[in-house]
Amino acid sequence: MFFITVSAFTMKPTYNLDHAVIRFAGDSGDGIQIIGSQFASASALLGNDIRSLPDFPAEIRAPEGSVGGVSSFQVQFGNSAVYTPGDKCDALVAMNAAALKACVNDVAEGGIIIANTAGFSEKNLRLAGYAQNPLEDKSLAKFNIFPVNISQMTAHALADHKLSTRETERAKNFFALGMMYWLYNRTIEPTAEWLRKKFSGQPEILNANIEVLCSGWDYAVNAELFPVRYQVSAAPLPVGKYRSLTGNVGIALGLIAGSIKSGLPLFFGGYPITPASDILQTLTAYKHFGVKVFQAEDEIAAIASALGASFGGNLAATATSGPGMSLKTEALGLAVMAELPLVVVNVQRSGPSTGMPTKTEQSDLFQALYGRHGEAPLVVLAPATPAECFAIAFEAVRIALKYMTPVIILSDAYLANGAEPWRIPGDDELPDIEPRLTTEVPEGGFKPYLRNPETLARAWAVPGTPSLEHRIGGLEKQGATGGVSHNPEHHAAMVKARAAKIAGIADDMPSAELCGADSGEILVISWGGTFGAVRTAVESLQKQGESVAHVHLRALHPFPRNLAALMQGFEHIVVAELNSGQLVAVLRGEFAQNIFQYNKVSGQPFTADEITVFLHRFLAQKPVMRNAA
Amino acid sequence: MFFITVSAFTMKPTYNLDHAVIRFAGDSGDGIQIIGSQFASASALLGNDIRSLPDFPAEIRAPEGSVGGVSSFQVQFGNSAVYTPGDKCDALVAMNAAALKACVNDVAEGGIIIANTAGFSEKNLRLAGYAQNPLEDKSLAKFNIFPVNISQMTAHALADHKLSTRETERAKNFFALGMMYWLYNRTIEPTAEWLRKKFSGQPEILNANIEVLCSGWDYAVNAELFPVRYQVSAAPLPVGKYRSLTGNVGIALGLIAGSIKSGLPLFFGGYPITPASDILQTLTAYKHFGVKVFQAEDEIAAIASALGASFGGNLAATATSGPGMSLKTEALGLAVMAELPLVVVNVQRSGPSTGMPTKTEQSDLFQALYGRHGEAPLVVLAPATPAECFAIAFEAVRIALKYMTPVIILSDAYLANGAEPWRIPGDDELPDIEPRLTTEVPEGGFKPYLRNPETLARAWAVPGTPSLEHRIGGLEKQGATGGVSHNPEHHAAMVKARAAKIAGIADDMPSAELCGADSGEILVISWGGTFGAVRTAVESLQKQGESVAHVHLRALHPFPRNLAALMQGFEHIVVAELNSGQLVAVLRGEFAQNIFQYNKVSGQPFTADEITVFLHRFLAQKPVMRNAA
Amino acid sequence: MNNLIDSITSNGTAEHNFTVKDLRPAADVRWCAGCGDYSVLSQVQKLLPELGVERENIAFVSGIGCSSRFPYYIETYGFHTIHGRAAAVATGLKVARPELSVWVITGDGDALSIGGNHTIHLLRRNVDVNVLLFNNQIYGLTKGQYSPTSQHGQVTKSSPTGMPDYPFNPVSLALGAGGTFVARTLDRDLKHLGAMLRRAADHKGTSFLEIYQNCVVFNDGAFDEFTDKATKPERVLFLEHGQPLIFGANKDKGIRLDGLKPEVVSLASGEYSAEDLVIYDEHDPTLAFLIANLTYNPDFPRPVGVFLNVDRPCYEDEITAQIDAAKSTPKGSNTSLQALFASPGHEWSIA
Amino acid sequence: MNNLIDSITSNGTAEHNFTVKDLRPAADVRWCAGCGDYSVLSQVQKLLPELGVERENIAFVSGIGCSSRFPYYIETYGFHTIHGRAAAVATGLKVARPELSVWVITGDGDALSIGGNHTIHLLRRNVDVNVLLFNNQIYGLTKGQYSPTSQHGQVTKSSPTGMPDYPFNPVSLALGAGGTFVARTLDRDLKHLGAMLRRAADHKGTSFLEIYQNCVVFNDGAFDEFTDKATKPERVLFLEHGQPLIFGANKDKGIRLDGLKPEVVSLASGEYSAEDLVIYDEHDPTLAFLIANLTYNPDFPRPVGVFLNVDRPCYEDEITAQIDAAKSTPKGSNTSLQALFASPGHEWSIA
Ligand SMILES: Cc1ncc(C[n+]2csc(CCOP(=O)(O)OP(=O)(O)O)c2C)c(N)n1
Ligand SMILES: Cc1ncc(C[n+]2csc(CCOP(=O)(O)OP(=O)(O)O)c2C)c(N)n1
Ligand code: SF4
Ligand code: SF4
Ligand SMILES: [Mg+2]
Ligand SMILES: [Mg+2]
Repeated sequence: MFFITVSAFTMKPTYNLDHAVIRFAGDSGDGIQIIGSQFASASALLGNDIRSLPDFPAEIRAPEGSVGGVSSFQVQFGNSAVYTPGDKCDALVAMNAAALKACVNDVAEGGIIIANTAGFSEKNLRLAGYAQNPLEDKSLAKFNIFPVNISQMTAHALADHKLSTRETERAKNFFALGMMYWLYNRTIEPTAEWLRKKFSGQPEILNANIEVLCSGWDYAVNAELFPVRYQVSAAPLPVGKYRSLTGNVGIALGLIAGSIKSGLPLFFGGYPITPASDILQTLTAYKHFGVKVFQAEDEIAAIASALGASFGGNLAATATSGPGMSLKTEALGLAVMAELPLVVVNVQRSGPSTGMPTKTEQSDLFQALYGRHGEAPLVVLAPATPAECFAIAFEAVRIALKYMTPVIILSDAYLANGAEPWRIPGDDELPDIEPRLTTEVPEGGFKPYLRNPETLARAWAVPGTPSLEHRIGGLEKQGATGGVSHNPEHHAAMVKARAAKIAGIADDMPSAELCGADSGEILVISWGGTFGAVRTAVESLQKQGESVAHVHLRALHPFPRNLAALMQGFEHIVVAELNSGQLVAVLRGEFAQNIFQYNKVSGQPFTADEITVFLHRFLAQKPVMRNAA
Repeated sequence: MFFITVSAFTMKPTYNLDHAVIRFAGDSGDGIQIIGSQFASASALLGNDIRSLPDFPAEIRAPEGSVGGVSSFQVQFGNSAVYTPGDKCDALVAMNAAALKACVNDVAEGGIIIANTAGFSEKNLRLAGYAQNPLEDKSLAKFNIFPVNISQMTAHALADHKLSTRETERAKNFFALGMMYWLYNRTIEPTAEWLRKKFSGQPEILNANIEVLCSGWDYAVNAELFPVRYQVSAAPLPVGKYRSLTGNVGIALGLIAGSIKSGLPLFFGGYPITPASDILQTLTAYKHFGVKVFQAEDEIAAIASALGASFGGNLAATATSGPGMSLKTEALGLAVMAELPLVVVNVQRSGPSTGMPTKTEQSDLFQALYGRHGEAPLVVLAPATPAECFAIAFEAVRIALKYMTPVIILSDAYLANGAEPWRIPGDDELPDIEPRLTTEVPEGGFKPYLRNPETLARAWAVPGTPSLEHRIGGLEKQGATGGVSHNPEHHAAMVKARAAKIAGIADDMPSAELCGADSGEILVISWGGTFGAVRTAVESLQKQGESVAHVHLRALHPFPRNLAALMQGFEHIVVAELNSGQLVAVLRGEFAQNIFQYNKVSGQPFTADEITVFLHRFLAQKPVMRNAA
Repeated sequence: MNNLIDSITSNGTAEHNFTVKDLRPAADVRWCAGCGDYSVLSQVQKLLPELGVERENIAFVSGIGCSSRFPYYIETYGFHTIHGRAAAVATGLKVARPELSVWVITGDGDALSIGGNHTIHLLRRNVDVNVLLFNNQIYGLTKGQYSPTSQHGQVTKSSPTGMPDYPFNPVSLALGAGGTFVARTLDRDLKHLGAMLRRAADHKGTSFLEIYQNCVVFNDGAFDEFTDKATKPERVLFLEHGQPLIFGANKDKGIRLDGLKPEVVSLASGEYSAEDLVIYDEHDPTLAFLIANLTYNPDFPRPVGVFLNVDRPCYEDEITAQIDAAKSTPKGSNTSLQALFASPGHEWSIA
Repeated sequence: MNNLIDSITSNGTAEHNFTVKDLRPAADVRWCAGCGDYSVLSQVQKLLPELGVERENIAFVSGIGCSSRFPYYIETYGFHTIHGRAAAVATGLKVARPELSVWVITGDGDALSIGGNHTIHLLRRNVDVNVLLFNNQIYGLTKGQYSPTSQHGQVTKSSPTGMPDYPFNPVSLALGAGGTFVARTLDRDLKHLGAMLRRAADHKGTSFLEIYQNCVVFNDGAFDEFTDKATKPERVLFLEHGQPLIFGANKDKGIRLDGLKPEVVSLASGEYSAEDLVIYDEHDPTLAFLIANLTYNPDFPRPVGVFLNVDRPCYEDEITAQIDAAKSTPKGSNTSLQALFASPGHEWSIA
């Protein structure tokens, strides 16, 4: 093991910042995601609160150097709570002209742009659609431009290494990372350590990458590139062990934790679809936890197999996105009717139909609540942040097993790919889960639909249990016996029982929490992955003394018991969501006609800024704003 | 041809009735549907307004003589408008004990029960679950019981005919019909004529049936069975040619009429499912109209093939029920995205899941409105009566072709199988339909998503049209060109455009019509197949001087433009529907929180009576009634 | 990770012996009198106690259709699912619980129309379940529309002028999909039916058994030719492994191959003897496909019996093996929550 | 009933000649550089002008996948539908408009995983469309999970410890489903690819053409064995109707049948000559199945070419014929609205 030496001596003034937002951008092949997540890890290790967001090109590979092929990674880090990856970047690294083109509108005025001049060849400019070189005309006047021939500097640094041109070229991302580490006062060591592990068998590559990383740092020092240096100190985060977690991995881990805590093997039936495939793929890496992953022929088979596994007494789950969710509609109805536990994850993307597979949206709420034929109530939950995907998945398992019901989790593309630090919970921070498994042979025979008087859940007798043989299915039932019946009273009673069971779960779920005073001018209600943007906006308004509060819903059906009461304290209620107004329609129907709405349906997440602006405007001219979005 | 002679001489007094409700009931093999529809036809021919309702056993054949195997046919006929097959029967013919058991609760107090004593053997009683013979104990005291050994009388009548015992036994339904014809003063001739046609090649069966029919009549006269005789005179119906129409046949004819009026061949992709199969089956009989029926491998292929045909410029349609509708979810989203004309019929049955396939319900409204992932608006219509299925299907074709949109028709099991007289429209009573087909090659090339500024419909260029080659699909689009785009603004604009197109169709649909004064205490709102029961109840309350009005919605999305205004006139609004409160939830969200609801989810249609009772109670104690059902 | 399921279910203890009587449930059997489904039910009921499997370890999974009501009529575990999905549900059940004896009950519409994809994927994966396909060449439950095994030109409720398409041959389809056990039998030949059920139960892997089943109401007599005493001997070819393909009331006819072309020859004339005939080999997919293709050929008797019987690893065993392998790695020794949450090299602490 | 469609569309007038250039659309082709999809696109573009069909009478229908973007890249009518449903959409289109030349573009996931059922039903019905199945043995668009044609044990994003199930052989599946034209070709053998496309286009009925297609990103080199100059002659068996099954760089090997068992024999030693080999007969389903089953057998070269080519009536023709027959009955002479509404014997008038 050797030591890292970098130029430590620097005369530059260091400014302290509360938060900073940086972004790396380049071609799909430029290793952007790697350096982005390294920067995020390094910041987390320094104790910052962080939120990051990778952005991949749409699903078909665009030609190298084109705007469609740009890959980027943005991270916000701060000395206090950070809720989003940030609206505007304070610093952007653009590895080529296309990356600049794709990201320049997201850079804050006066922000830093480090541009790899080697990526601004005539061909690059043409592919990016630039008539002239933006680094040379005046078009970027409002930014701080730092042109650096990163490719060439990398080649210089590796002159003594025996690497191919291609290998050399591929190392340039670490040069950029080194510069940024200096600029934001991060430490290099964790990344070096990571490289050592990753390339333990390839010492040449390892040495080269470390060399380049250090060269980037040195270059920043020696070339006196930047007039200042920034420092973001540690945030007062809860004590504990942390790791970074994306929404998709969070869901996978939450399901496995549910399996451990319930003692039931996890069965996952899935079919690949963007942006949910990662859940399936992550789970395949946990076979040693007994996780059974079945890659089915389609989404119908995925959920059907999960229902079979659930009938067999496994903890069963499936995950998909919009088009796949639509295909699962019929089988979800069977899950409701059979009253089998099942967790169904919908990682929402832009719809309708194939829509925009890599873009985020919240437009499947209606479907989750109302998509099935017949009266088919079930539980709908939504995580607020990437890391919360873990907790929501675990909660979904708990509810599914306790109440013998399917539970839909509405995640989204933004949560799925976004990462944030997650404090690893201790073993006893997670409750035990007791499934409704029964082995007792009651007098008069087993009645599969006899309900627990408190939870209204039926008992779960699984094949293999002696003397509890019985049949279940999708036909209407007589009541406790589960015998097929077309009797009008039986049907009416069962429809009510199924609805009452789900409605009652509200008593077993946390109350909605208010951020802000419990009365005032505006209550903003949001759900799902928009939490960060809305919370940031509301807190900033609160700091400005505005009478604004925020409730973020994790339970969409049933609603938290205290929601109606919370709403009563406010003059105006505004529901902000990434659709044309779905939650707002439900709330209007359930609680009060007079609720305002703020919507965006563009495939992009909210920025905190646009919500702040909207609320400012709203406060200024409250009336006639309905359907303003 | 021979003449019919029946005993014409009768001394019995004849009472004039405004309306009467009768029902035939017997085993599945007893030919009940045949005599039921004969009675209905005979009544229609006498100028009565009629509504009838067949009721079949659930889908698996129950053992002969069991309650589960009972088949029945009810008809109401009147001298003024009749809206339903009637709540309680004035007369019931029960061919066996099971039929009595199944129907006795539906007989009005003091009503007539004609019981075929041969169907009350010990075995029959046991199968029906009677401990003792109800004809012999006092249990039927509140009815007028007429025990007749119909089987034996039939055998007597046919003593001279050379028929097998089985053939003889099978003729007994006509004996019952003959009795009822006498009792209600119907003419025998139309049925005789029908028999002549049906058995033209089997003179023995023909003669036997006519003999038995006449014997039933004669028996009623000669045995002086009934103390009185009833007469229901003709209703003042609009002048014209009439036929009887069930909902399913109505839909089939409406689609074909749409094909004729638009000049586009009809393509129907279907997959059998109760209670929608009849639509597919009916259409196969109209091949000479160029109707192409494709029995697909499943409901997904059914709708997908229809989309293919629509892309090819045919008038495309598909029909199914709940479980099949759930399967069509994903492809419906494609129809919205591709903006192709398509008529999708959902003949609702009791859900969720397989539910009760032969029973009616209105619980798929939410799904029709909200079932798809993403923002996927489309048009939802619902016929009010069996005959109106024709008009709604035709209207659906008109809208689909004019606006390039899928249209969902929500029929139900009650409408599908129910029949009513339908005044056959003249050729010019139906408007011409002009599809959006284009052949013009515009300058700058064809733009498939360029919208007509008035309707917002895109143009329809079908394969085979020179120089208009283009591609469509489920990915988001740039706007007019239809080029694939992931640009946030394009998506936002297209989501709005699709919604605006559908919302605008309200201007092209009839206003909601009010039955009653335009202000008052209660406005009852209903939709779909409950029309008859609600209208009957409201009119009866109006006659009693109550301040009740009725609006029946045929358009569920978009709502009629004048709906909000209509609602404003009333103190209270009550929505009555056969689900747990779906339309009411939508209306609350859209118009006013404070709307009451009356629901039933038992697989049975509303009776006029229960609605009347509810409204009476509501008028008596208006407050605290919310969610009363 | 302890597995709750293992702790509560039985583990092959001999105590749970049962008889046909134990299989009769409370619910009335509701098929039409004379329906072919009855004889399958009774043969299955007869077979189960002989399998050496506890009653509680048997599960029937069905789709929707007349035949799919089957689970209600047998006192084991049962799941009456949705139309066409039984194979997928059964796959999940078997992967979740490999120790169970899982049976799929399905119809020609259920398995081959709406459920065709799950059926072929089940066969491809070779999940160890037994598929009983009740082929009545009609949609029974929905009252008489044609199915993908109805015959070209057949008049049904949905084909008043004749079924326009050509039927699947379920055996050929199963062979093409990679089925490892593919057989056909007749509802009215109880002995053969019983024997085929037994063979299906004994096969490790997906057993695909097509059962010609008479629907007395909507397609009565569809198989009379193959079940009527008078015609059966001439019209049915029973396949038996290692035996020559002989048929006829007097066992005087046989199937011979001319290259790859099968032909019917008479053994009566003396020109051919049993040695000239095809000796059936149930391990040969080519022969299975060749014979299966005689199915709708009126010049040949209808082949019935085990067409193919070969071995291939079962899907659920592969899954189990991969899990066992993962468990036996060093990583596999720690399956605590903390091990689950660990992200070596990506963790940090805040103190 | 007049048919608006007939009046506005072209009817095979020779005016509408077109060239490859006319087929190039405005949209950029967006497959990865080196993707096998490009060569199929260019061969199809080359073929279409030669078919004698007007450009406006050609329609491409696809599902979802990399390959399914194809319609965007060719200036004809096109419909990029949803995952797995292209076959069903194309069936509707062809039944609605039998005069069109309809092409289905699909992938191994699209056609055989989610779309398996529509694929086999299309084949059964023999709808006259041409199916081009781009088999790259991977899910390309979703970035590298295994598909039903991935190889047992293959490591992919969703099978880090090896694909647990066994693949379909698409050719065998198509044969089992009753396909009338079943063929296989290679993206990198342009001449063969072009010839097979032509054969597919010429066949009346469903043409099923499996194309081995290299995915440079997620499954690079999957077919190198069959496309690399060095190995191709030894590893590929080209099927040609009426020709003996010979392969090898020196054309010194052949396939011979021992009964029904195929074996590779050397022609070099003199023990066997071409006469001893199988003479390929593309009209024989048994032979097709036998040869198809060599597909994953490492001891045999990979068969490529037309496996089967037989005639059976097309579904859309049956539908059209039934309609024409109905139109020529007395009833068919009156298709007015009033004739539609009539219900003879069940009508009455109120005056
Ligand atoms: C999704 C869905 N589509 C259609 C139906 C209606 N349906 C029920 S059973 C059946 C077909 C039955 O035929 P088969 O599978 O051959 O079984 P059989 O009744 O003949 O035993 C159909 C179409 C349904 N229940 N669900
Ligand atoms: C209903 C649905 N499920 C899943 C997907 C995601 N998806 C898109 S393409 C694809 C598979 C692509 O593989 P293949 O058909 O082999 O095409 P290729 O990309 O390899 O050409 C999947 C799973 C989807 N779009 N829709
Ligand atoms: S309809 Fe046919 S298949 Fe169904 S129960 Fe009756 S006889 Fe059997
Ligand atoms: S991912 Fe593979 S199949 Fe898709 S375009 Fe790239 S090389 Fe072709
Ligand atoms: Mg059947
Ligand atoms: Mg592929």
